[in-house]
Amino acid sequence: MPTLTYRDALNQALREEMQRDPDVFLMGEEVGVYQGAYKVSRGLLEEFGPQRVVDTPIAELGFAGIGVGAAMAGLRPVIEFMTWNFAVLALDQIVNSAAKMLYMTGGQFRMPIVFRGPNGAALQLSSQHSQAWESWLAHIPGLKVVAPATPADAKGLLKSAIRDNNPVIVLEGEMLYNTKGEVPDGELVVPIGKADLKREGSDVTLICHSKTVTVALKAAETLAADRIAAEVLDLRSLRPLDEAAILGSVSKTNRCVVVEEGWPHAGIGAQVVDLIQRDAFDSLDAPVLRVTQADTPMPYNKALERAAKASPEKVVAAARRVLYLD
Amino acid sequence: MPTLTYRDALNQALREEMQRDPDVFLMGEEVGVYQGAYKVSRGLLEEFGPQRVVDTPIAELGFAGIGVGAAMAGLRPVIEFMTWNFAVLALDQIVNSAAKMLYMTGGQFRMPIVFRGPNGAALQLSSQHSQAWESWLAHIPGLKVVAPATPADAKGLLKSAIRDNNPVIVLEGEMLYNTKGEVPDGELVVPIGKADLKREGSDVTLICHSKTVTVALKAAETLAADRIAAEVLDLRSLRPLDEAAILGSVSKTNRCVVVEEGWPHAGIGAQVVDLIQRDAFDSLDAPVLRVTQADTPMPYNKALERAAKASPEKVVAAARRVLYLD
Amino acid sequence: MATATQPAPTKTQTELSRRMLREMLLIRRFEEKAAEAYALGKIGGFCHLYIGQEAVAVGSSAALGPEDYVICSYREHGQALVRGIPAGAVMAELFGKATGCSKGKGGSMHLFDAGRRFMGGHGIVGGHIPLAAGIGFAIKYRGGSEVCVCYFGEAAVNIGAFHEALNMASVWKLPVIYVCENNRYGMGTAFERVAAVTDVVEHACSYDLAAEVVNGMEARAVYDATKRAVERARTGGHPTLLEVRTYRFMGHSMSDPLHGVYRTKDEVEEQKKRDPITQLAHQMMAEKAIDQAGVDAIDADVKAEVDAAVKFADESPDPSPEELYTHVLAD
Amino acid sequence: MATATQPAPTKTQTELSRRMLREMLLIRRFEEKAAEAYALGKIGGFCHLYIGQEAVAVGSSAALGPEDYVICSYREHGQALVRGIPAGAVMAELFGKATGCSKGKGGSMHLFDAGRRFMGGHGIVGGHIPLAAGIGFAIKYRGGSEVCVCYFGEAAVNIGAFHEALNMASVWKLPVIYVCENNRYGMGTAFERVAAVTDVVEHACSYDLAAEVVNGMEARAVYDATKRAVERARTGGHPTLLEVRTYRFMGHSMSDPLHGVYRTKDEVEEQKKRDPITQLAHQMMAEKAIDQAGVDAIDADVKAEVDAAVKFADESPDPSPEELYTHVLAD
Ligand SMILES: Cc1ncc(C[n+]2csc(CCOP(=O)(O)OP(=O)(O)O)c2C)c(N)n1
Ligand SMILES: Cc1ncc(C[n+]2csc(CCOP(=O)(O)OP(=O)(O)O)c2C)c(N)n1
Ligand SMILES: [Mg+2]
Ligand SMILES: [Mg+2]
Repeated sequence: MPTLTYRDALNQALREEMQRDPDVFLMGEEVGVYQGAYKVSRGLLEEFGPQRVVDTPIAELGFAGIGVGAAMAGLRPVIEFMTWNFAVLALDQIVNSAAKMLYMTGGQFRMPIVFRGPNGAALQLSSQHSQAWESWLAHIPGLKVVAPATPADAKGLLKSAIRDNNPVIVLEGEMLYNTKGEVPDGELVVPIGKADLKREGSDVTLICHSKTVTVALKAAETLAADRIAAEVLDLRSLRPLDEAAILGSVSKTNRCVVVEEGWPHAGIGAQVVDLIQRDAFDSLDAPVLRVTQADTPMPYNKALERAAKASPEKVVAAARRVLYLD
Repeated sequence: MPTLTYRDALNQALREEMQRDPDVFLMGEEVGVYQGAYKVSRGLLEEFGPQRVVDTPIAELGFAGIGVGAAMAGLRPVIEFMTWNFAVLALDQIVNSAAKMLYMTGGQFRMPIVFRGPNGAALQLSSQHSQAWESWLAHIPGLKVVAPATPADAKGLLKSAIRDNNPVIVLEGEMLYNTKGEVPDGELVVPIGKADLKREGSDVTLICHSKTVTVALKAAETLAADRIAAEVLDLRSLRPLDEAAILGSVSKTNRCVVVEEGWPHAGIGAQVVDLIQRDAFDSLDAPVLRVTQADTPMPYNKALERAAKASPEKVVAAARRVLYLD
Repeated sequence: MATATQPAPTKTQTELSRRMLREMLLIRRFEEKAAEAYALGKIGGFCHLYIGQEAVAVGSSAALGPEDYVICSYREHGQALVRGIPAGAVMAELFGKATGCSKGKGGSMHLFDAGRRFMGGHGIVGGHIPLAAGIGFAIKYRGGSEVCVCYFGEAAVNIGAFHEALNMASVWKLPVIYVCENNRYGMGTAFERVAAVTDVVEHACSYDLAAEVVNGMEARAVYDATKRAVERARTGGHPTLLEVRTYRFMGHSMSDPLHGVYRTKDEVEEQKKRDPITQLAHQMMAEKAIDQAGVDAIDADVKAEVDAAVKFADESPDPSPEELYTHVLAD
Repeated sequence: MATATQPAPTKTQTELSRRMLREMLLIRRFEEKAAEAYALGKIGGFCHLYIGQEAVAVGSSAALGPEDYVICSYREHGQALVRGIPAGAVMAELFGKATGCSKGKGGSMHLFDAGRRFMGGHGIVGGHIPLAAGIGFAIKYRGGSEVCVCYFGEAAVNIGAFHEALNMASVWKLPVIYVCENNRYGMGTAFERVAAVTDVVEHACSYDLAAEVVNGMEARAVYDATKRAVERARTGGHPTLLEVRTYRFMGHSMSDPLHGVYRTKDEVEEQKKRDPITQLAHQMMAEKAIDQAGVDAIDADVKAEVDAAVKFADESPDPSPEELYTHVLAD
C-alpha cells in the first residue's frame, strides 16, 4: 500500500472528487496561487483553473456565506478556512444558514457543503491561534463533524464529506499534515459516523480523535509495559458519535478515559461521558475520567504550552486511576 | 419585600450601577431612544444621557469590539445584544479579545465587561431566533457565565457581573422579562458561582437554570403528588459551576436529572453529568439523565415548537426513570 | 413624476402597469389580512409587514424572468407573492401549516420556494447578502444567464457581511443586483443616527459597482432601474447596487409601535400621501389606462384571492408531530 | 522627494530626522537579530518581521505623545520598539521569557505594555480595528485629548470588522487615526486580486473620514501626514484614514517565502531601492545634517542595543510552571 502524508491524502481526495464531479469547487484564502497556506491544495489551481480553485479576500463570514449560496443553487462547495480559529467569524453562516437550511425550508434546500481546515493548537501559536472547536461544532443539529487522525481517514472522510448532501465539518490538524501513513489505492470512502478500533485491549478503553489518537496510542504502549491492556478507540466522527462502538468497548473493559484536545468545560468528551454513564452504567467499575487541554487560553511559552496540552503521561495517570492503581 | 418583573430588576441593576460608577455605560442596538428592544433599558437614556446609553448600528462584531477596547482603556462597558442569536456574529471579539486579554497580556489588561441579552427560544421565532448558547460560552476559559432565573437573581447577578473585573456573560430570557418575583430592597449582590436550592427533597435532584427552573419546579410538584420528593437546584452560574452544591445534593438523593434549554450534544448538562459521575460515582444509584431541547433546529409551528422544548412532563418521566419507577 | 406629459403609453406599458397595480394591491390586501390574523393569534412570532414598500418588490420583480433568483431578508411577504408563490401557501406558512411554502417549519421570516427560485426569507440582518453572491457565483460557474436579486434594508449596510459580499461580487463580476430598500429606519433607529454617510449608494464607489438611487414609491421607476441592472448583469455579469428610497407605513414588526419616540405621526401621515398604489393608479388614470371602476375591480379580485388564501390556511392541517424530526439531515 | 531643494532644515527638524533614523535602524537591526534567533529555534510560532516598513511606525509615532494609545496587528515589533518598550523586553517576549513585555505568554503577535499605552499585538485580521474605536470611545468619554493610532494591513480592509468600526468611529467622532500599511500583499495574495478597488483611501468616502495617501517609504511624509491627523483628532475628534503605501522586504512570516509565485525577485529588488532607511540617510546627508560616519555611529549604537537585548532575552528565565494557570481570571 502506498504511503502518503496526511496533507497529500487530503490533496488526493480533493483532486479525485473534483475530477469526479464538476460541481465540486474549492474556495478559501491562499488556496490557489499560493497553493494553500499549508499546501493542501497544491497543484489544484493548475489542474482545475481559477473558477474551481478560488482565492478569496480575508472575509471568512462572506465566503462561507457565498459557499452556502452556491450550495443552495446546486453546487458542492468545499470551503477552506486557513485555520478554524478564523472560522469563528463565519459561525453565523455555518450555524444559521448552512445547518438550518434544510430544516427551515421544509426540506427544499439541501446543503452539500464542506467546511474544512486545521483545528486546534500547532506549536507556539499562542492564545488566539490555538483553539479546538470540536464541542462547539458538534453541538449543532444539521451539521456532521469529522476529525480524521490518519492519512487514510483524512482521504476517506473528506471524500465522504464532499459526497454528503449535508454540511460536513472536517477538522484537520496542522501538526498532522506532515504525518505519514498507508493509504489504500483507488476509491477510498470512509463512512461518517463510524469509529475505528486502533488497538484492542481488555483493561481500559482510551477514547480519542484527531491528534489525541497518537497520544492515546503512546499511553497504551506505556501501560502495556505494566501489563495493562488498553483498548484505543478513535472516534473519527464527533457528530454523529459511533455510540455502539463506544458502548461496546466500555462494556468490555468496564473502564474508560476520554482524551480530547479542547478545553474541559462542556467539551466533546463530556458528551461521550454522558453517553457512557447513561447507557453503560452497570458495566462501569470506575468513573470515566477525561484528559483535556488545561482550562486556560494557550500560552506562547514552549514549556507552558507543552504543559497545557493533553499528553501520554496524563493519559497513563488517568488510566491508572480508573484502574485504582494509584 | 417589593415585587418586580425580571425586566425591571435588570433595569434597577443597570441604573444603580451606573449611578454608583461613572465608568459604567450601556451600549447596544435600540438601548437608548427606543428604550430597549425589550425595554430593559427604559428611562436610562433620559437619566444618563447619550454618552452613557449608546445606540449602535447593527454591527454586533464591531460594537462588541468597541466594548473590549473601552474596557482596555479602563471603562466598564455593558454590551447589550438584542438577542444572543445575533451575538454569534460577535463571538470572535468575546472569545479572542475579551476572554484572552488578561492572559495573553501577562496580566496587564483586565477586562471588566458585561455581555448581556436574551438567550434561547421565545415563542415561534423559528430556527434562527431560538438558540441557547450556554454550552458554547461556558466552554471558554477567561469568561464567567451566569443565567438568572428570578428577578432577584437577575438584579443581583447583573450587579455582580458589572462589578466583576472579568468578562461576564449574562444570559437572560425573553420569556422571563415579564415574570414577577420579590426583590429585596437596597443593595443586592448575588455572588457569581453559587447555585440556589429552590426546593428541598430527598429522592431525586433536578438540576436546572434560567427558564428551566420553572419547568423543574412544576415537575417537582407533579412528582410530589406521587410522594416523590424532588430537590430542585438552580445552577445560576454555568461557569464556574457550583460543584459543591451539585455534589452535595446528589450525594444526598443519589439520583439526578439535568434539565437545560439547549441542544443535547455537548450541552452544558453534559458537563454537569461528567462532574457528577466523576466525583459522586459511588453515591449514584442510577445513571444521570438529561432533558434538553430536541436535537433539531427550532421549528416555527406552535405545536412542534412546544414538542421540541424541555417540559415538566419530560422531566417527570426522566425522574421516574432514574427512580426505576417506569 | 412626469409620465402624464409623456407620449401615451404603449399597450405593453399599460399591461405592465396593470400587472404592477394588481400585484401591489395583492400585497397590500394580503398584509392587511395577515395583520388581522396576527391579532387573532393565528400567526405567531415576528411578522414584518411590507405595507408602503410594495412598489419595490413589484417594480423590480417585473424586470425579472421566472428563471431568475430572488433572496430576501425577513421582510419578504411581498417578494414571495410577486415571485408567484400562491397567496394560500404564503398565508399557510404564516399560520404554521403543513401546506405552507416551508411546510410550516419556517414561518413569516423563512418563506422559501425552490421551484420558483425564491431563496428565502432570512432572519439575521445581512446574513443573506453573501448568499446572494454565492447564488451569483453558481450562475456564473454554470455559464448561465440568470441573475440574482437580493433585497435588504438600509440598516444592513452597517454590518460587515454587506461589505465582504459586495467586494467579492465585484471582484468576481457576479450577476447580482443588490436592492437596498432604504425605508429610513431599522426598527426604532433612524439611519442618520447610525450611519456616517446616509446615501447608501456611496458604498458602490468602494466596490466599483454600478449604482442608482431610485424612487421606491414609483413602481415604474423601480422597474426601469432594475431593467437596466438586469441588462448589465446578464451581459458581462456586472453587479449593481440600487438604493431604493421607500417608507414603511407600519411598525417594524407586529409587536412594534407604528410611530412614537423614533418617528412622528405627522411624518408617517405625510409619507402615506406618497402611497405607491394610489400613485400608480392616478398615473394610469391620467393616461386613461384605467378608471376608478377598473381599479375597484382589481381590488375586489385580489381581496377574493386573499380571502381564499386565509380560508386555505385556516383549513390546512398542522404538520404531523414527526415533522419535528424530519429535514434535520438529508439522505 | 525634493527636500534637498528646500530651505535648510531647522535644528528641531534635524533632531527629528536623527531620531527617526535611529529608530528605523533600531527596528531593522532588531528584526535581523530576530530572524537569526528564529533560525536558531529560540523564537517559535509565527514571527512577522517589519523590515521595509520601518518608516511607517517611526514617522507616525514621532507625531504622537507618550499619553497617546497605539494598537496593532501581529506585525507590531516596530511599533512596540518606537513606543518605547525596551528592546530587551520585546526580544524576551519573542523568546517566551518571563521578562518579556507580556511575560512570555503572548509571543511575537501579542506584545503589550499597559504603562506605555501599547495596546497590542492582535492576531485575528481586523480584530483590533474595533478595539481602537473603543479606546477612542473611552478617551472621548473621559473628555481626554489623547488619540489612538491603529495600524493594520491592506488585506484587513476586506473584512467586515473594518467597516463596522470605521462607521462607528465616524458617527461618534472618535479621536482615532487608522493607519493602513498598504504593502500590497496579504500573505501570498496581491491586493488587486481580492479588492474591487485598490485605493484603500476610497473607503474614507463611505464613512466621511478625513483621509490621505502617504508615501510609506518616507519617514518624514508619514510624520507630516500623521501630525495633521493628530491635530484633527485632538481638536474635535475627527477620525482619519491614512493609506500608507509601503512594502514588505521579507516573507509574510518567518516560514513563508520572500518571493515566488506571488511576487517576483525583481519586484522585491526594485522595491529595496526605496529602502526607507537609506532614503532618510541620504536626505540628511544632502542637508549636511549627518555624514556617513554619523550614520555608522548610530548603527553601531543600535547594534549594541540589540545585542544587549538578545543577551538579556537569552539569560532571562522561562515563566514558572504555575504561570500556566495565572491570569485566566482577575480578582
Ligand atoms: C445581526 C442582527 N442583529 C439584530 C437583529 C434584530 N433586527 C431585526 S430587523 C432589525 C432592523 C433592520 O432594519 P433594516 O435593515 O433597515 O430593514 P427593515 O426592517 O427596515 O426592512 C434588527 C435590528 C437581527 N435580526 N440580526
Ligand atoms: C480573520 C483572519 N483570517 C486569516 C488570518 C491569517 N492571516 C494572518 S496575516 C494574513 C494576511 C494579512 O495581510 P495584511 O492585512 O495585508 O497585513 P500584512 O501581513 O501585509 O502586514 C492572513 C490571511 C488571520 N490571522 N485572521
Ligand atoms: Mg429599514
Ligand atoms: Mg499587506
